[in-house]
Amino acid sequence: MASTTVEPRRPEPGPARRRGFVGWFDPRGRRLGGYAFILNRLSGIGLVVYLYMHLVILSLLVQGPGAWDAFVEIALSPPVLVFDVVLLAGMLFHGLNGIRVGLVGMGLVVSRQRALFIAAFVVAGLVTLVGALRIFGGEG
Amino acid sequence: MTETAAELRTTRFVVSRRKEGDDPGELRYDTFDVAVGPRSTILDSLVSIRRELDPTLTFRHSCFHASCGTCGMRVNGREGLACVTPVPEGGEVMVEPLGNIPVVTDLVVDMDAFYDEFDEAGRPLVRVSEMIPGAEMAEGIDELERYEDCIECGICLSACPVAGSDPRYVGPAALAAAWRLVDEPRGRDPGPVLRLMDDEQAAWRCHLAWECTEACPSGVDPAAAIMRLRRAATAARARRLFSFGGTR
Amino acid sequence: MTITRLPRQPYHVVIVGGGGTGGALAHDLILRGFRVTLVERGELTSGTTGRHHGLLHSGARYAVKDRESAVECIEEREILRRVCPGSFEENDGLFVAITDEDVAYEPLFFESCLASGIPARRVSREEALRLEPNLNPEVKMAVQVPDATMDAMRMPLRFFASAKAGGAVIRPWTLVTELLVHDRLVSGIRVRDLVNGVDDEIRGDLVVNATGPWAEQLAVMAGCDVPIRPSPGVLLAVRGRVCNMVINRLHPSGDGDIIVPQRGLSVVGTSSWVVDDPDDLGVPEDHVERMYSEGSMMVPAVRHAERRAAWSAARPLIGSRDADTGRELSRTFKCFDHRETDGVEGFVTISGGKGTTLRAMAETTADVICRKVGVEAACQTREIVTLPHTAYYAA
Amino acid sequence: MTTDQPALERPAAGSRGIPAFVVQVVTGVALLVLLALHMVAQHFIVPTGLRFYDDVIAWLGNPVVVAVEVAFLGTVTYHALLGVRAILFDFGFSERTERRITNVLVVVGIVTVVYGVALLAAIINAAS
Repeated sequence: MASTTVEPRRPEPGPARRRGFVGWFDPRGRRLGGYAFILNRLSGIGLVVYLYMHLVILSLLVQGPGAWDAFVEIALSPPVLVFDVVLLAGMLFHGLNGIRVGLVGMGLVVSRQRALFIAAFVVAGLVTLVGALRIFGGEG
Repeated sequence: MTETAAELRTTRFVVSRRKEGDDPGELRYDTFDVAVGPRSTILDSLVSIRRELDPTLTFRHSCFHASCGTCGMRVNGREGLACVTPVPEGGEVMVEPLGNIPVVTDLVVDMDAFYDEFDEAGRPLVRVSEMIPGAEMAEGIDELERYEDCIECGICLSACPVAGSDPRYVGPAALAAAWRLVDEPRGRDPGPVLRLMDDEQAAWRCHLAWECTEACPSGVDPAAAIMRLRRAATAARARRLFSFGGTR
Repeated sequence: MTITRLPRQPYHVVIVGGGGTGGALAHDLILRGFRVTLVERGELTSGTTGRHHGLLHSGARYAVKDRESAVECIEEREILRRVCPGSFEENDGLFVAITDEDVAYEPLFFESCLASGIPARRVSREEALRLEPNLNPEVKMAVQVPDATMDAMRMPLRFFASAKAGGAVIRPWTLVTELLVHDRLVSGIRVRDLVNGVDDEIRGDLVVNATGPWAEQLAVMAGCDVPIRPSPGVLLAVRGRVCNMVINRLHPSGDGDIIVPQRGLSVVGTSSWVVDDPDDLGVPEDHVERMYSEGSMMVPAVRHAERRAAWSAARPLIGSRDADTGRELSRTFKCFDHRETDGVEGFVTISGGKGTTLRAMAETTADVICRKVGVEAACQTREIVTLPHTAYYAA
Repeated sequence: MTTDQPALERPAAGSRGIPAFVVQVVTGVALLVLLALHMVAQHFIVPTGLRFYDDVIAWLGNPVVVAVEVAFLGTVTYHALLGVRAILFDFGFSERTERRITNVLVVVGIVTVVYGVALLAAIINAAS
């Protein structure tokens, strides 16, 4: 009894559902580690931008006292001070979370990763608060 | 679910569909209204959709109790095993296939590539079972055994933001399997696997989002495994560096 | 033992049903030189096979009342350990006597085990509590038997992996809509491919009905009848590994008399009732409550353990129509050649049996098929080591 | 950038260079020290916190400070661009694209440091 040959057929799978880089920053459904990742990446990008802003501003020094002191005048205005606070927060978090990522990322204190993130977040927050008070409240 | 009629509530399910030949660019969803009981799981609802509303709805399942790993999917954007994920209260329920894994049909994903990476680790299926406090071993038993926690469901790969943007990344499951082999070789040589995973596309790609560990339904903690794998890899490099001749 | 492949035989066997039996049969037939196509409407092992509590049966539970099943189990257990190495937790099992009736039942149980070739060892109360500290302190004594734990999906998948590597065509997501029957000869199946929605026919020299509790639904399509009663049982998985050995209650089989450890879970089973449609099982809460109460008789920690899942699985039991609770039906398996039972050629049904006897069921069926088509081919699945389950996914 | 070899195609036994992450940790640790020096020194040692041009110039007169600033610039640039590279490498580009990214970032890094040092020198000279 001859029978039709059945060629082995594998269904052609469709593409994977990938969120792409947008998924890095999507806070929905994130848990602690996920927030750490988002904040670390955002603050990192922010600090790179600041690095070059900082270099550009420092270039004013070459043009002598006039340009620099004029800039400092602007730098003390409230909007720029707000920027400073944000910058402080970003730097503190990135640095402290960096310690977590550095340690845990090399396989040390791995079981403490949650606590380290919380500590980084809290300390960064507090110090930023203190910084903000000093920047806005007390002497310059 | 045998529930009295009073306890049933109608819930709207929005289920992702895909058949061979569909336009990959355009996602397709079907809506189903399903009677849901207090103890209904997503899998129960999908089974009743297939039985009563649409027999062509395809989804993977086998054990019904989070032990086989076939029914991983995204429910309202969050990874989980359908068999132990209760139907969320209130509002629509969006059911989609796992992310970062090719979709074959509807909620079924193609696990071949996942297993290619997984097999590189060659992790044994059975491990030493941690003793129940005070327990002794029965006569004739020289080692208490139990299955590895990882049920190969792919949920960690779906939850990983790095895998979400880069298909080359080996993924948390394979790395956790490699760590298990390094941690408990059971007669196999972990050296080659450690070198294999000591790579920019493997152990060193992780950015510690820890989403894989949070999503894992089986308590494997792949993120911690990746970190310990890195430490082992670094130690192995150091040994190779400082050993005589250095090329051992 | 190398595979001795016979010269390619022209016969093409179409297997309906992707459970353990279907997989083992595909593996056996490929080794005997047949061409095999297996179709499954869902994922492999998504029927009864996957919902199994995972006991690799020593047969002890059936030693007293179903000697045939008991002997089958202990033989198969040894073969499976050889052909599926590394797939089992081999921690043995304990039949624990809690009440005086249990103790009274023990001598008959112990003798029946030995008579069935099942190695059994009496264990004192003190030793039982040293082996499994979570046991009910009221335990009077226990009997150690070679029960083991298997993974209900991965172990059968090894057979699929080997069959596929041997050239079998495995087609999940393929629904059988009709059997091709022409004047009492079954020549193939009509299917709908759920991946592309295409209907097509798969012709074969012989169609095997390996659909477990759905056997009757398929047999009807060929005008045949099989006395298969779907007998569901409720199973409860709780969080926490309360024991390492399989814990059974030392009494005539009843409800909630087994606790099987699985990874970080403990599975308590089972109950039994009879239904007509294996797709409409339901999970009666009173049965779940019985799992908690009976389970905690053996291990009190079960009482307050967190419920991970409760589900039901339909056992395909062979027997007469009027069995109401399904327990007294025989647990062995049967292979029906429908030429003899219904005068329909080219159609064979294999059903009944248990998770542990998938290989033996396949061997019996393959023998029937060889006789039907006049092929001389010995079974090799007692020796050939199967591929790891992950090989099934190898591209 | 230390791992100048392209990410070796797996399964070649691992890339042989020091993993970029380890370099990031090393530079990160160095930054913690240098950043502290950079910040604390300026804002706490100098009473008015480098508000005025003359303070800045006086401050840069001290060779130790200049050395620290240059070291800081080099380290922070390295760390920053290695971070950018890690982010870009998460896009799953082809190996060829990634090699190009690495080369571009190396150039950007060098230009940044050179510009910084030149700027520093120019400021000091302009003031003297």
